[in-house]
Parts: sequence; structure tokens; C-alpha cells
Amino acid sequence: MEITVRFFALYRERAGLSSLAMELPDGASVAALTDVVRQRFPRLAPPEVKIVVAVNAEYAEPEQVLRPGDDVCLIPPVSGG
Amino acid sequence: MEITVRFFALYRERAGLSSLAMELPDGASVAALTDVVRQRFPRLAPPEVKIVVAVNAEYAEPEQVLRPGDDVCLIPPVSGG
Amino acid sequence: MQMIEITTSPLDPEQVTRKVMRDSNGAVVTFLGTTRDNFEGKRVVTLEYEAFEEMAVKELEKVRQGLLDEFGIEDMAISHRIGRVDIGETSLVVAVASPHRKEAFMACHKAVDWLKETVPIWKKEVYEDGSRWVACEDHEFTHEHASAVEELVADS
Amino acid sequence: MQMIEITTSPLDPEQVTRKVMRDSNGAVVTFLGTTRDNFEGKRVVTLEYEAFEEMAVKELEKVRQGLLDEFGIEDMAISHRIGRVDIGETSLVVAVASPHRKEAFMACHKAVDWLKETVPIWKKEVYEDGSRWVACEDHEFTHEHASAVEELVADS
Repeated sequence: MEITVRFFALYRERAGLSSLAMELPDGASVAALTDVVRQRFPRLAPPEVKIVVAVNAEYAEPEQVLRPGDDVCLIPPVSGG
Repeated sequence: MEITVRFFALYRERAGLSSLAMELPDGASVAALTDVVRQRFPRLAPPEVKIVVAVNAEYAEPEQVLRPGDDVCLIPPVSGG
Repeated sequence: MQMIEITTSPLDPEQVTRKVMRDSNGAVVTFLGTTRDNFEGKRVVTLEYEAFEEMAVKELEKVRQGLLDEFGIEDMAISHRIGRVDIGETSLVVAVASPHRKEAFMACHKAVDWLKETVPIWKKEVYEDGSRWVACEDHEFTHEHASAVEELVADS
Repeated sequence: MQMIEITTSPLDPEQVTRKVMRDSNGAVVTFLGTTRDNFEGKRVVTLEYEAFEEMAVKELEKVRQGLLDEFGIEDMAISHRIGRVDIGETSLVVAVASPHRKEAFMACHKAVDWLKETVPIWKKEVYEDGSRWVACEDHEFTHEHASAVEELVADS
């Protein structure tokens, strides 16, 4: 299945793009997605930093299964306020 | 010596006056003053409520000695804010 | 600039807040005490505040200086309105600014608690069928609570 | 009335505060987050905020509803500015009102702490010689501190 991933702020600048359509196996989890993201963009985040993912504008656990059409966003460490 | 005592808020209403010149022995303390005040105005404050006194716009301890010309004020329980 | 003010005029919270804002501060906490329309189920029509002004200014300055010292900050302004204050109107504004927010929050909260205990200002609640001088405020942020919070702050 | 707002326009703290004022409330606490002119000794020229807006609104609503429930109060408004925010300007306004002051102070402080941890908004500090995305805020009001204060509040 194809999943479009959006990048914000620090991740957008490090990846050099704001969204990317990625091909993933059907039933892939959030953890599978972040593994692929780390391979594709090895400098996105250091290994000790968890890449946080939001699916359809809600924080997602690593086990969550992705579906075609999901709005998937990578969330760098937040710093609002 | 003569000491002028000022009454505010609740005490002014209970005493029915806003200031009163009182004759006290030379060297009288704040505690001596409040004793005289309680005799003169038995309904000013119940016995379990301490009558707080300010001398020259500072809170005064019961032992403080009064001098002629002191600005002496009776301070009912405060409720600003 | 006058950081302590007792006035019969309506208070302008924004003006009081502006007094404490500086480019080196990142946090501003403003407290407004407003006149509630009820007290223990009774409908309050209006409030009347009376002050021993000369002493109230001195006591407010002690609150201000004590908390600036305690929290190592520089910016606090307090304005108290006296005379008649109608329902929904503001009787008290305390504005505190600091580089980081914890100090501003703690100092502002303690300022309100402290001034309610020591500053010679009195509030009379006027009901439809009478009035009464409020004897004591809800001393919610007790000394024990305050010192416990201080310890937490020191630990964190 | 819109109690959560993310906007590129300058914030009006008085307007946000007015949203939470009601005659049954006696206390209003307003927090302003303002842009400091320095970070770890470096001179900051301006800040740029970016948001994942749809999610940020949802997360701010969780903060608001969670704290209204926790403190049993009804009135909280949060406005966050995004885009460029110059030194001394306000990036965040949190206004909380309640019948008594303790709830307003605690809920406002916790709202700021909470939103800084969960809401997808990012701050870029622009210096004279470069810029950086701020990785994490000073998480001063830690979960341990928060729960300890909760116990104190429950005890008092």
C-alpha cells in the first residue's frame, strides 16, 4: 500500500521535503514505518530518539496498523508555548 | 498622655466613631490600650479575637510602648483582595 | 513607575501587566480578583472596600519586595481598587513577570495569599437585605502548603 | 465562543481573558508566554513558530478539557500564535477563571506545562548568525511535582 508521510519543522528541514509517498506492505505498523523512515533518512533523528508518529492527527503507538488513506505525520520534539 | 485612636471598617461601625482621643498613663503599652478599648467598647470584638493594633502604620506587638503623637489604629480582621 | 497602587478608579489589568513586561522575561502571570455575585448562596449586589491607605501601601510593598527576594525576580506590580466595586468588576490585579514561568506563577499566587492576610483593606458585601464586613478570606494556600510547595520547587 | 485558537495574528490577552470571565467567578489567572531576547547567552533576534494545526487544536482541547475536569471548573481559553513572533511579543495566552483562586492558578500552570509537552507546535530561534529548532522546553513542572501538588491540594 502507499502511505503519504508528512514532515514538520526539524524533520522537514533534515529530510529536505515536507511529504513523501512511501510504499509499505499491507498491514504495516507504525514501527515498520519508522524503520523504513530511518533507513531512508539516517540523519533524521539519532538512534536514541524515538520518532513520534501521529496518525489522523492523534499520537499513535508503535503497534498501530496503518491503512491506506491514513494521514501519517512525523512529530519532532515539540516546543510550543 | 493623650493618644488618638482610629477605628476602621467593622470597628468603626461597632464603636460608632472613627477616632477617639484617649487618656492613658505615660509609658502605656499597646496591650494596656487594648484593655482600655475593650472596657470602653465591650462589643467591639469577642474575647477570643485579638484586637490588632498598628502604630505609625506598622503592626505593633502588645509590649510596644506608646508615645504621645503616635498614630494608633485598630485593625479589624482584613479581607482585601 | 508606581508598582503599588491603591485607587478608587476602575483597574486596567492590561496597563498593570505592561508595567512588568520586559524583553528579558519570558513569562507573565496576571491575577484578577473579581467581585462574585454570590456568597454562601446569598446574592451579592455590590462590594465596598475600605483601606487604611498609608499602611496598606507599606504592607503591599512588603509583599512585593519579600517575593521578589524569595524568587530572585524583578518585576511585580499590584493594584487594589477601593470604594464601591460592582459585580464582575476587578478589585485586585497582581502581575508578575520572570524569565521562566514557575517563579511567576508561584510569586503571583503567594502574593495574593499574603496580601489577603496582612494588608489593611476591608471588604463589605452588600446584599439585597443588608450587608456585612467579610471577617476573613478563605486562606486556601496555607503556610504549610506554601512551604511544602517551596520544598518541591527546591527539589525540582 | 472559540476557547482554543491558533493564529498568525498578534494575540490580544485582554480579549482572551474576557472569554473566561463570568459573574460567578472570583479569580482569573492569565499566563502570557513572551519571546525572550536571549537563550543561554545568545541574543535572539526573532522566533518562528510552526504548527501541525489540525492536531494542535485537538491536543489543546485535550489539555483544556482534562484540566477543567480535574479542577471542577468551567472556564479556560488558550490562544497560540504561530509564524513570526518578535522579541517581547506574546506567543501564548492561557486564561483560566474559577470561583476561587487556587483552582485558577493550578489549572493555568498545569495547562502551560502540559501543552508544552504534547501540542505539535515547534519553535525556531533565529540568532544573528543562524537559527535552531528548540528541541525541548524546560520541563520544570515535572509529573512528580504535579502529582505532589495535587496531593497537597487534596489535603488542604
